[in-house]
Amino acid sequence: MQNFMELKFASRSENESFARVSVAAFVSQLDPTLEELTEIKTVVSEAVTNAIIHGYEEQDGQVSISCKIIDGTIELVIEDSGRGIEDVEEARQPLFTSKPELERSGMGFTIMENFMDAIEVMSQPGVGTRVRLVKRLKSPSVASH
Amino acid sequence: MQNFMELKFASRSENESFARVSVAAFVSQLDPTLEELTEIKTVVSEAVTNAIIHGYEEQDGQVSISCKIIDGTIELVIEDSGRGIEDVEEARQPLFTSKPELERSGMGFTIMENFMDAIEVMSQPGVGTRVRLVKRLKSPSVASH
Amino acid sequence: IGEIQRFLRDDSTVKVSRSLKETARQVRRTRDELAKKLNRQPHINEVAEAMGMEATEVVFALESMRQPASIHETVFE
Ligand SMILES: Nc1ncnc2c1ncn2[C@@H]1O[C@H](COP(=O)(O)OP(=O)(O)O)[C@@H](O)[C@H]1O
Ligand SMILES: Nc1ncnc2c1ncn2[C@@H]1O[C@H](COP(=O)(O)OP(=O)(O)O)[C@@H](O)[C@H]1O
Ligand SMILES: [Mg+2]
Ligand SMILES: [Mg+2]
Repeated sequence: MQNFMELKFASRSENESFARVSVAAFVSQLDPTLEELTEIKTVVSEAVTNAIIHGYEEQDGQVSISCKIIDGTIELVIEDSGRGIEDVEEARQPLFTSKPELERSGMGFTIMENFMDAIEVMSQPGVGTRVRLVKRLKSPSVASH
Repeated sequence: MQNFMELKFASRSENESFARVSVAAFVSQLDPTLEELTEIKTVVSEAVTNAIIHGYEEQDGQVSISCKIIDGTIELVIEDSGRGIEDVEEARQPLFTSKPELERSGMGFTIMENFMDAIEVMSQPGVGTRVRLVKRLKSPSVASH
Repeated sequence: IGEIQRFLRDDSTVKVSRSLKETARQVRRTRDELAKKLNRQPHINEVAEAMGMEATEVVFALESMRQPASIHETVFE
């Protein structure tokens, strides 16, 4: 079973919840557990928020999400054409944030790492950021036996 | 207030529900009534189903939806690069269907017309079909934000 | 058996399809109550506020009412 979708939207904070639910609606064709879906939604929320507040610094821009389902595996790519990240290594450290004034926790990348099976961050200053995330659903769930 | 989103997905019937949720989630920022939301979801269903079963005749293809919000008005464009429609005039007639064997009602375009304020159908045989729909929400938002 | 299963349920075992249907039932109840109280169709934000949920999540839950029951559900209900 293979399926895909792509989503593009204005980098406005009101679109975060729309993006999260859209991805949730798409992956729910795999009938994940509540926990798995919550993890995916949280990850989308973190990556999209990063694109909006760090990538575009709340200026006009476009965020894209692509989602592929290949058998039970979900591949998510969240992209922006914003300011990019100088030092990806450093940015991915737990608690690192370049915007402490916004009361960011610096845990976005750590959460993505924890909830997904694989994460790849590609970024170029002045060009943009691309986060690729992979999650394999554990199936079948205990409840169905 | 202006906002936009774009959606692309595989022409598979399981994506109809995803498309409905995405569009409805996006337009819910305008705080429609549940009735208006149902109308919008129904219209998305009809147009997406047409693209999948008539445009691509259930073969692999890509359906796109774009949604713009300008003040209280919603503009939806649903597109496919499928077989197209020979005679749009005829296709839009109530009860007309080219697939009576599938127990189609022939009421898709009529429903779109009824639930939306404006509809434009552009189609070219062998190239594809583009349905543009506009809806202005009637009831002003009452909930506090 | 239903009792035991309800007891055993937690987020790591309960399927989204089932959980959404439960939420959707509550959304419908809330919608009907609001419609009665306000004497008009409620707006999505009114329902969302009454449920303590985001509007987009209400939309998502409502969609589950439309989908055919999964095999798991048929077996257990
Ligand atoms: N899309 C992005 N564009 C530019 N910078 C980013 C992006 N995503 C993350 N960053 C940088 O990585 C840092 C760490 O991100 P994260 O772990 O989500 O923490 P937080 O968002 O709380 O700062 C951010 O503070 C920011 O400097
Ligand atoms: N996207 C499309 N691509 C090709 N043909 C289409 C498309 N949408 C509609 N049509 C044609 O228009 C007719 C009428 O559509 P509709 O009113 O939705 O009725 P139904 O889908 O029940 O046939 C269809 O039977 C089909 O021939
Ligand atoms: Mg972050
Ligand atoms: Mg139709």
